[in-house]
Amino acid sequence: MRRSLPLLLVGAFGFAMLVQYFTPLPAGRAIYGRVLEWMQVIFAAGLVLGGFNYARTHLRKVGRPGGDRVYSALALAALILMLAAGFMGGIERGSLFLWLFDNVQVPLQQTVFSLLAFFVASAAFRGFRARSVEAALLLCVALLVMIGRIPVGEMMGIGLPESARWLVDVPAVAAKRGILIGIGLGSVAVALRVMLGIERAWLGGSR
Amino acid sequence: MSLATFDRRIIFGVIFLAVAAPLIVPIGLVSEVSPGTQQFYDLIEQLPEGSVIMLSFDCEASSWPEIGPVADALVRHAMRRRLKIIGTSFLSEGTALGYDLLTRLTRQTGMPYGADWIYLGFRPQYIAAMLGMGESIQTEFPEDYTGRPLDSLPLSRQVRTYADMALVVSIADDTMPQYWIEYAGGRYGVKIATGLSAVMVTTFTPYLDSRQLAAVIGGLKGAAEYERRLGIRGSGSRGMDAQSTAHLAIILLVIVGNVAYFAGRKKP
Amino acid sequence: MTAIGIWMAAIGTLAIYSFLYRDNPIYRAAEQILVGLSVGYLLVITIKTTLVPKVATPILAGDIWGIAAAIWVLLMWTRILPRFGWLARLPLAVIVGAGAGLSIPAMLKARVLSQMGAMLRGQPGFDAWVGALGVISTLAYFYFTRPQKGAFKALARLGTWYLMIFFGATFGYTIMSRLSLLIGRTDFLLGTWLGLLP
Amino acid sequence: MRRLQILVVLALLTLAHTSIFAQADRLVRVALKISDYPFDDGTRLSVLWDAPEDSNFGFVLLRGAEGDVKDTVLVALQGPLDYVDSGLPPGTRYRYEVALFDKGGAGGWRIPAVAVVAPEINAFDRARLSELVIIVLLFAVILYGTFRSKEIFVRPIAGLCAMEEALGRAVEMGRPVLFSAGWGAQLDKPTTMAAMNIFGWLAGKSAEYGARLTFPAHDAVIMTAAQEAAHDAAQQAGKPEWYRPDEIYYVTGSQFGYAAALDGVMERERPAANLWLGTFAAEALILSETGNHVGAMQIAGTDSTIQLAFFLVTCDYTLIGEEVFAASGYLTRDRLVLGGLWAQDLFKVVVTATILAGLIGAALGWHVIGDWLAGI
Repeated sequence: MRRSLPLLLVGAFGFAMLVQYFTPLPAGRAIYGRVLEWMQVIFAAGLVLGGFNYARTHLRKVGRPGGDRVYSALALAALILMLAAGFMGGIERGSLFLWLFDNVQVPLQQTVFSLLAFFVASAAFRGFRARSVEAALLLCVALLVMIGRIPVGEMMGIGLPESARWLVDVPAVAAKRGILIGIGLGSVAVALRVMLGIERAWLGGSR
Repeated sequence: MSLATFDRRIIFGVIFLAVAAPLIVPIGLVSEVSPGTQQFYDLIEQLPEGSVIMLSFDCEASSWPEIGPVADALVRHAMRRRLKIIGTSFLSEGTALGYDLLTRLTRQTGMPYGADWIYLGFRPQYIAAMLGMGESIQTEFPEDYTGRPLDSLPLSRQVRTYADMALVVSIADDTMPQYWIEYAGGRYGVKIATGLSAVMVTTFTPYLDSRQLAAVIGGLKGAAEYERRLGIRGSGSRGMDAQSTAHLAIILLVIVGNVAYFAGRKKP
Repeated sequence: MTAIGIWMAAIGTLAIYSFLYRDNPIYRAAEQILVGLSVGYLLVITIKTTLVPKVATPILAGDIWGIAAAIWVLLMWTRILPRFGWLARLPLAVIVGAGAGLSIPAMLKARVLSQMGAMLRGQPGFDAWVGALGVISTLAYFYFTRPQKGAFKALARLGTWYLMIFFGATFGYTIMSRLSLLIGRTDFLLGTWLGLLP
Repeated sequence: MRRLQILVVLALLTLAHTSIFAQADRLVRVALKISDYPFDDGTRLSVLWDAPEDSNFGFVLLRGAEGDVKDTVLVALQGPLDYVDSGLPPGTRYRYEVALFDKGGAGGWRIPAVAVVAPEINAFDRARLSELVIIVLLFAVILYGTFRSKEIFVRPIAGLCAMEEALGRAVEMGRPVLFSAGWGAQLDKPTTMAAMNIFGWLAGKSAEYGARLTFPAHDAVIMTAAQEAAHDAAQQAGKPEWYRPDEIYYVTGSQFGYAAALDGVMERERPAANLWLGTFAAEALILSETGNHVGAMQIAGTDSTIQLAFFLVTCDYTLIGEEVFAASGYLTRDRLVLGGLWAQDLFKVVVTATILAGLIGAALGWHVIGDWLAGI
């Protein structure tokens, strides 16, 4: 029951969605529309569940002694502040919700990712090594693309942007296409095994 | 001073200077318009006045400094061409960013909400939502971002499915355009274009070549090129000096690092 | 309000950048606040723009399908109850199953057939042959159930070179992206906050 | 000015609507037949038209919704024609008419409503026939691959062979091997699962060689799974005393916090080798750069394109994308994974053959394969 019913549902919904792709009958379309609707709702419910778990984890940590409780308290405070702003105020332009988003969440998020620019720089000096023919090729292409995509490269007038563009448009596309075709075929295989209930990792635990 | 004892905080300082210096003292480098950006420009230019385009803000806040300027330039172009805009988003943070951008720019030109543009808001399960809009936008989004019933907005009465749209543009920093191609494009045949962060450019070039994407514009450089084509100077153009010096700095660091590495290896 | 916002953003930015010196409590605090805000933001947007119009509004309007949707939501939330947690697998099965069924024709068309079709458009020129060789040699590299020997090994090796060009190009573009983000933040700190920029 | 006196006589015959245009001394017999286009989504009607080619007249096919006076000109008719009228809303009834013009382009004699038909929705859409056939064939091969009993050969993967070398190096130097499955995902992601399979094998080998293997995890579930795998592997290797649960521990769920913590581990312990296998995001660069800095041998494997680019220039060996799964199948001999590999390899051969045939054909002016693919 606990395993067979979910597996039955997976198969039923999987094949229903596959079959409706090939049939234009109104009944198929109606089922299709309803299932899409449910996927939305279930996914949203899952996100809410994730938020609940997040809050629960930090609540527990706050209750426990140790240095980390301060951070958990901060995380909870931020969460509650945002929830209150969103549900008690509004989400329109000019609301506290968007103000917090624009002036705290967005800049922090952007700054975290801009840290990577610094790490790229230090890795460029200490880590990026042409230790084999392949790695050397990779680095040369990377440097060519970097100089070909800035105004300085365009001003040099020795065809750097054009060469970089050709590398991206022809050989790089070919390799990516090979990867895509491989992954595409692999995904079909995985999807079929999921629908047949052979692949059960999503149920939790092993096969 | 050997590489093994080298403090990386010195490199951090170098790269910060390489970015900050040309911002304080601009060099005024100008971008050439690459064929890809021109293709995107032509695509928008060819749409008849009054056509409806969908702008989907499929990005996180973290990459907004890079693709915000792309979105900004595209919206300005669309407004100049008097296109109607339907905004939506499949990543939560993109929702507020897109809403903010559209309200700000449409206020400047007095483009009325409801008649000339609407904002649908966020859907978490993007595949279902993309497919759902191919059947009926009104069913997929019964209410707009601020909770108004969609049927009360004139533009939504005019647009029922993708068939009523000239183009979908996904502003993305990750693989979301792939789902647009696979689901909205593959099944409903809507024309799709994308404004990408530079990271994703190589991922999507095959789709441009196979015409599953109508046009691609990439990163801050793409924004600078688009701004130049539009004849404006925005944050894309302003960033090009710093982008150039920073690239040169990185290239130099890679070369020096490798020379030191190989020189060090030859010695016993 | 705008000035306060700029100051808050600036302080947050510097707190995150303090990580560059070393991992420290200020950075950790800023990071936790960021995650807390992000989760709150996601919850508000999800509930207000999806769950309310798709579940609550239909129920209030007396739509029977609203109740069906609500049942799925409640089943999903049984996850928090130890004894009935397994019930959450039912809605999960809907997503996983329907997702698999929908993905098969979509992936086949977009990733395989259209990509193959793109290589066979019109009269093949130089680029088309270079491209085809790349696709075939890349596929050969990812061919596992045959020993890599002789000509096949050479083909697979050629595949790695194509892959390196692709990864190299991606590498270049990625560095470009990261630097653009740093430009954005520096522009904020020096310009919007300190007003040093022209 | 018209030289010809024209008399239009219309005759309706049973199903096919045959019209006779009589012109002075001769009669022109034409037929128009409208029917539902079979096996479609109800947006098409099939129009069959028959008329002699040497007619002195031009004909034009017109369409209008039933009860509507407005007409759409569809196509100019010359001789027999097999036409598919598409893009119609299902279930709407349409009348089709033919208008007759003389050679000078003047005139316009209309045959009144010759056919009223509505397009029907059918159970199968033949536009998708090719896709259906391909999917059925794919399914058959995948299932055959999964359930066939023959042993499946998998070629050795360079990065995997290097892992034994890494363990040997660790024993020699008396330093640990550091493993990480990345910060990027939970246990349910296939890449993470494959990485855990490889970790289990590594634990067995480490127990055998007596090497120290340490794994700081970003997630409690992954940590538990890794502990179980290491415990089982030590038992199987006959060295249960090798397993120490405190070598596999939880660090933090924060991305950069995790990277910083691992940086600390590397600076302190100076591992002989670092193994970065699993789902990585931006932390990959920070980790592999520090690993490089402390002089560790590094082996990486992931399916993220961006992180692969960084791993390839900072690590000694890198498993690229599908290689991670193949390595896991190679080690665990899992029938599902191996059967999948076998089926996918067969597809790759078919894809290669199709591309080659299509290209050579196209070079010779034979575009059948390209046109077929473009039409899907």
